[in-house]
Amino acid sequence: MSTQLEMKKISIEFPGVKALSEVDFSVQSGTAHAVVGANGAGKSTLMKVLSGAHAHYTGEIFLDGKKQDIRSPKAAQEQGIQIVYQEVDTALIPYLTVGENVMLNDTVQNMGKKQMVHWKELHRKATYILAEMKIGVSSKKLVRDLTLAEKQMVLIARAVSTECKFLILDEPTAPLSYTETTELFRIVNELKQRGVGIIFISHRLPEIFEICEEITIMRNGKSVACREVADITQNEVVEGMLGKTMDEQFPVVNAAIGEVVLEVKGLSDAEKVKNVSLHLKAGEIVGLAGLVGAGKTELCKTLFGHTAITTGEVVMNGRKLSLKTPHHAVKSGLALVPEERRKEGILVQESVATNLTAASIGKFSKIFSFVDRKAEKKKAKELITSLGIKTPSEEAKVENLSGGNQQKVAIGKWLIADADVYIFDEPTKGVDVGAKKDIFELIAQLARNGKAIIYASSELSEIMGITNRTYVLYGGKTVIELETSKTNEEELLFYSTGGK
Amino acid sequence: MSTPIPVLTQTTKAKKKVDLFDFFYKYGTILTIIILVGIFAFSNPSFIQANNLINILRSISIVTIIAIGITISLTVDGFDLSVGSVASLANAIVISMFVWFSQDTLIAILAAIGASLVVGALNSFMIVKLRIPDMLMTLATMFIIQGIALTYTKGATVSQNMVMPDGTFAEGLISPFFAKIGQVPWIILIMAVIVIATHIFLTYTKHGRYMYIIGGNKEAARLSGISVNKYKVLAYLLSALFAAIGGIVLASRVMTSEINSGSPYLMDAVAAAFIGSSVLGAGKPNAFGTFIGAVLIGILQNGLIMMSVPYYAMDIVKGTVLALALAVTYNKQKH
Amino acid sequence: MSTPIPVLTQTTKAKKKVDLFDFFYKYGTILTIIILVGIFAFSNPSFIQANNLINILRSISIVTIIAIGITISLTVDGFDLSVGSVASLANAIVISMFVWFSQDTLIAILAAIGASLVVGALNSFMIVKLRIPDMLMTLATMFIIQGIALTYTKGATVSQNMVMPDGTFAEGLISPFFAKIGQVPWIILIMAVIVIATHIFLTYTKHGRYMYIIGGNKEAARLSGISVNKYKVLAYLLSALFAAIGGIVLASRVMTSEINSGSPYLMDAVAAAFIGSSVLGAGKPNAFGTFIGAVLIGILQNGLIMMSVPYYAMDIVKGTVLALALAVTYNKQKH
Amino acid sequence: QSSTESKKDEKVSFKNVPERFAKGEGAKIKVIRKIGGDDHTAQYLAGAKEEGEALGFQVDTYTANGDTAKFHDAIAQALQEDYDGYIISHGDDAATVNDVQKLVDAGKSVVTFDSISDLSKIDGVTLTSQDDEALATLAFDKLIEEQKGEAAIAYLWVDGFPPMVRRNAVYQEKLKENPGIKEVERFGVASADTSVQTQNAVAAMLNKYPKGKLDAIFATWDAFAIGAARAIKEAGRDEVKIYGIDVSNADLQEIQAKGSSWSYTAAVDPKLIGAVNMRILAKKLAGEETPQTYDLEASLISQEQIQASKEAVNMANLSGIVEGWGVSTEFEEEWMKVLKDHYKK
Ligand SMILES: Nc1ncnc2c1ncn2[C@@H]1O[C@H](COP(=O)(O)OP(=O)(O)OP(=O)(O)O)[C@@H](O)[C@H]1O
Ligand SMILES: Nc1ncnc2c1ncn2[C@@H]1O[C@H](COP(=O)(O)OP(=O)(O)OP(=O)(O)O)[C@@H](O)[C@H]1O
Ligand SMILES: [Mg+2]
Ligand SMILES: [Mg+2]
Repeated sequence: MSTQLEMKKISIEFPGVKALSEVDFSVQSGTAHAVVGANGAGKSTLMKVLSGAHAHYTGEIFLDGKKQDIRSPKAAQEQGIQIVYQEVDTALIPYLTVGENVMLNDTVQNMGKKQMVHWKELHRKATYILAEMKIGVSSKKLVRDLTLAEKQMVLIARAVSTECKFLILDEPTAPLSYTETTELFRIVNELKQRGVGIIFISHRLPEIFEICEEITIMRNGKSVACREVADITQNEVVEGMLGKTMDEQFPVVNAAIGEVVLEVKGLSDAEKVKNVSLHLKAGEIVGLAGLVGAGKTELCKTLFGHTAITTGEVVMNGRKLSLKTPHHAVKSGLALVPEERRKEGILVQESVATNLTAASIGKFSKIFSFVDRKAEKKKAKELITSLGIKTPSEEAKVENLSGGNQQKVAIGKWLIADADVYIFDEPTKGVDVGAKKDIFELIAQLARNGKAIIYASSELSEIMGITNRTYVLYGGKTVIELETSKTNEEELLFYSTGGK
Repeated sequence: MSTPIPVLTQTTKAKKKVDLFDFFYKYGTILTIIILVGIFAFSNPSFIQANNLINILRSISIVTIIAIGITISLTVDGFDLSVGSVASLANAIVISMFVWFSQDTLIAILAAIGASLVVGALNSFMIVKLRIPDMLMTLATMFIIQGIALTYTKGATVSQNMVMPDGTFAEGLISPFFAKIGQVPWIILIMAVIVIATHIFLTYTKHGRYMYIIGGNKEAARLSGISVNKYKVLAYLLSALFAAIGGIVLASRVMTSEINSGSPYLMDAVAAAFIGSSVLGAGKPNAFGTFIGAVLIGILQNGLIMMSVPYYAMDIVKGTVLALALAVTYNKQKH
Repeated sequence: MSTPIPVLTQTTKAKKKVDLFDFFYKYGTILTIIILVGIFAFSNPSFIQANNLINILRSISIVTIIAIGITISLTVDGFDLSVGSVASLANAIVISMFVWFSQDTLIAILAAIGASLVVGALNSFMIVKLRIPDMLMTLATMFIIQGIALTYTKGATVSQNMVMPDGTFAEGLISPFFAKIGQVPWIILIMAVIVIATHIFLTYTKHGRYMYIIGGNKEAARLSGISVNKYKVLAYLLSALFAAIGGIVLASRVMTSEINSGSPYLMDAVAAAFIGSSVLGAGKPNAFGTFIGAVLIGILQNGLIMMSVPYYAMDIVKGTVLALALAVTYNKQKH
Repeated sequence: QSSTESKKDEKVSFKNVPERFAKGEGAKIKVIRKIGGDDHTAQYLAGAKEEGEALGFQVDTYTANGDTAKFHDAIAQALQEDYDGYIISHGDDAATVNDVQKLVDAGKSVVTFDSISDLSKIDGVTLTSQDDEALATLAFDKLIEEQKGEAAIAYLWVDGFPPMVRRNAVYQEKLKENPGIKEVERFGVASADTSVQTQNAVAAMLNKYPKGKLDAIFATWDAFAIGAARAIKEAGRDEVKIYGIDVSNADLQEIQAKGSSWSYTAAVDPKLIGAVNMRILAKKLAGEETPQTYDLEASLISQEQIQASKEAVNMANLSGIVEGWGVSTEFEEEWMKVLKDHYKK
């Protein structure tokens, strides 16, 4: 018994943007259907329409040929359509427990006339679901104490906790690394077996070829192609997304390697980072590889003065740095593009221009700290063009940009700041292949200008593609240092998973 | 692929430190209360006599009832500043029903509650439908209701045998049954019932949980199919209801209706609800915590009077203890 | 990246609708002011005489100055509830410096400002270092400072020739120069300078920009290398400073120090700052908006007296106009 | 401070001192006042405390700052604490009767000031009050006299407080008797910044009524009067005269200032009220006869008298200017003087 979900001629607009125009889309139960497209192509918007989050669209939605009027999340859920949103924080209640968050939809929809919450039962069920999906998080823990990856898993657990016929996963793998991704795919395959239709959005094209049967390619709010995955190549997908062909993703860096700029000696923090030593030369891109939870983010933040150093020291150009706060770090010439952009990287309520100059407003200030707004605006416009940030204007609020474009803004603000050492923590998360290429090119350009770069990522292919050298982190320690040209993904994975 | 996702593995040392912070965060307020009781009892043993404890409970009952209303508005991430004036209004209505219109207890109480629910409905309509921020809207309502209460009583105190504008005397009497409400043990029982009922409502019923979900993340609540607006309305109605009950109990206690009688309760009630948010590490507004917050304030008030602290220095001590309780509670996780 | 950005393709109709909402959002408060002025002037032409306009400006000046302080605390996502009591304290200190200690104007003013800055430092220390939530901390400080001000004056009004506790007279005189501060035009000029300076500071300097960034996302601000703590401290110091100036101007206006003289300004100042957040669609606290908010309140207050509205009904009108202004401002983008 | 030893030594000199105090034993007194935050309160409490301490009593004071329930809480609590006597001020609501009944039932002595008249039903309690009728009459009669029975006046008054209600009754009566006096405007709020609010309000009024349209202001409370006086000064309209009730240091300063339009104010010395209340309570403790009610006499203070003074006038030296002000030997028994001498350091 296979069910078909169809969306016909879906259009929607927001003030200033026509996000979708006459998009057709369909998916079969028991299969996985990929939706790809550049940042801002309208993937998330289309899925929000399907899940009832936007009521003001035009077009029709059919389930098995029967027209459904889906204008509210409730209506969608009644039809068995569940979604895991791209921005996990928008869907979680931080001060409640994991159990409550997992069972949220179940509580809302399946309580019926029952008035009282049965706490034991709730946690028992949640624990069961978590265990079944092999997610090692206690049901009693508060969600605000979870890592991003754990939060993502909680949301997936929530989606499958109720009767679910179609499950939309909007970039679920972005915060996940190898192991969790594999784990997620196991769950996806299991759900497919059970007859659930999966709609899968991702910027990591290989994943799509791994688990999806069909693919819809979107561009500029339109659906440009719908094909069997078996009949299409990665290059064709990229061409469809960008409307042009794309050659090699990683640039040839070709930077002159100079003196040692940064030296980290026996660095530890109170919790995660243990006795890390590394060094960094001008013009060099050094990778930090490791699985989720290996301590990459913690290490980056410790280097940036966000987390207190307990032992060890950081020496830059022969001078020992005092890294009491990020402010000191920035003064010393460090820059960090943090991992959780929404929480740490951008100011959602502010304009693109304000965001771009946030870290370097001093550069635009004249006598008495007055800000030269003309210069600021000009620089912002320059960056918007050079980074290809898709925004109506430099005055638009960052809140309304698509995820990938928000990430570009978060990176953009450091380009003005002109630091000596750049730390990138998963900078390509949620970024489309085209933009990814732009980001890599940016990083390469920084290296060519003699900057030293730390590149933390759990995407081993990126580590392989962009870095000169790599340290592998495991359990908060650097387990090995590798020349990128003399290693391969297998070796990186071997050390990342604790091999010796 | 059956290994669970690696989770945080902290060293035992860090854990202990965290636990100590955790302990203070959870028990800071309660600890403060215990220390205060100790100090006061030491300096004057009559402080912990049953009679005085009853005094304290009686003195906090109205604040607690009103603070419970604020707590409920806080659970949906709202904030009802109008509770003080609603209490004034309820006080004026209930007394005037007896004194001016010679109504019986039931009608007097129902009239007061009815009027307050209208205020709650107005608040929630403006907040939900016109999307006016909660604090702003209830600030406006606070002025309006204060004015209405004043206009209703023409700015005069309403009491038995009062002189009416036409020179005659008000003839109605306040029923002796009504007078009981404001007396021990009833006043304390009413408070206890409200605290316990609200605690159960918020913690164990789905409605209470929905409210917390809305308060934690409105967007997530909406996307889960919870009718956010319905529960916001409910929250403001309940908040107005409890403010009304507070006003009625006050009316019974003082047997008159003075102008703006409810407004002094706003500050204390807000403080109780805020302090309460951290009690037992809840991290969110909750009925039991609010009660504890009110107890802290009540003990301070009583103990300071008992220690004959000059009235003008009382605020210093009250503020300092509040600050200490906060410092103990929040001084954690400094990295 | 050569694909063109999707351009604006809206139907004109939708555009008009949006624009109308936008218009109200931006100009709602100002529109309300214009309508009010129209109504008042129509009912009594003397309302728009220069004299009365000066009256209005004079009457809002203290509220505005204090509200500017609150506005600054709001920009860093803080909230300073202690401004009222700081104003009381500054009032008490400045008058007592003259009356009790026969100091000159400069020393009197510096003493008041110095003491207020200590309060600001205390607030920011507790908030920044001990991580106590702003509202809670300043609530506690509010009580403490109120108590300190009361204790300092022993709960009495400080005035020239007052009787001292030892039975002697206070001999100091308030300098005639100081008395000027609270008189037209100086009182209005001081307000204007403060509003304009703060507006420039917040809008055009990098420090102001940093404060808004901190208010927008503290974590992102920190990771952008902004010293969040430094700016929070600055904000609370400025907020205390303006509260002190408000208290000093008040002192000069009334030439005495009454008990808790500053506390009534809290509510109106909060209202002004909140209303101000939406003026001209700023969407965030700003000095110019705060001034407009204070003007709205001042016009209401003055116009209602002119129309001989009974004082007890004044709050109704005040609240209703506030609600209307809010409704016009926020009733937008309902989809 | 005299130690217990020396007190015992002096016991002989305590001739004619009532037995209750003859052993050198003082008393614990609690003064509880409902309203607060104004100078009247400060002066009243200071008066009671000073007098009590002079008599060798321990005096604790409390004000509920207008919060009725807190006021009752404080009385209930004070009962637990074993004071010998209580002074209750401004207990103007019905529940005060119950409270005081409980105090009396527990065998305590109670004196009240400006409280609900039903208290007179309780035996042994003395009700004192300032004579509000007299205050209003003194001030308003002066207004009628000076304005020659023809005036457009603004009335500054607020409802809701018993003294205000009593003052208003006199005003309404007089208004009826004098048809030439026209009330053209009224205003009044009771808040923490009454004087400033009044100042702003009167400023608006003066604008509404240009020269010749407003002759005088009758202010039933000094907080109104001082606000009005400042507004008039700011507007330079000193032809508008103010007739007020109550007085404080700040008021005297205002009245004495050159060009002030505050012509008269009727008042009772609040400090004296506190002292007299304390004396009555002492008499009760001593087991002496006390009256059921007592009204403190009102005086009329004129600007002329005050401006005539060469030195700055305040509450302490006012007695040298206004006859009968601030001094009263009412209820001051010989034995009290003995006690005062004894406890004087
Ligand atoms: N609520 C909104 N208000 C205004 N514009 C919006 C809103 N939501 C989406 N948009 C706009 O619609 C377009 C499509 O955004 P959408 O989030 O669907 O992109 P996406 O394909 O999911 O991109 P990404 O890969 O970066 O997540 C973008 O230009 C975005 O700015
Ligand atoms: N804000 C936080 N709250 C609680 N625990 C945290 C927080 N940040 C990090 N951790 C803990 O520290 C561990 C290391 O996290 P970190 O983010 O440094 O790993 P990572 O290697 O960067 O992985 P990722 O790929 O997720 O970035 C995590 O497993 C998590 O348990
Ligand atoms: Mg998206
Ligand atoms: Mg990370």
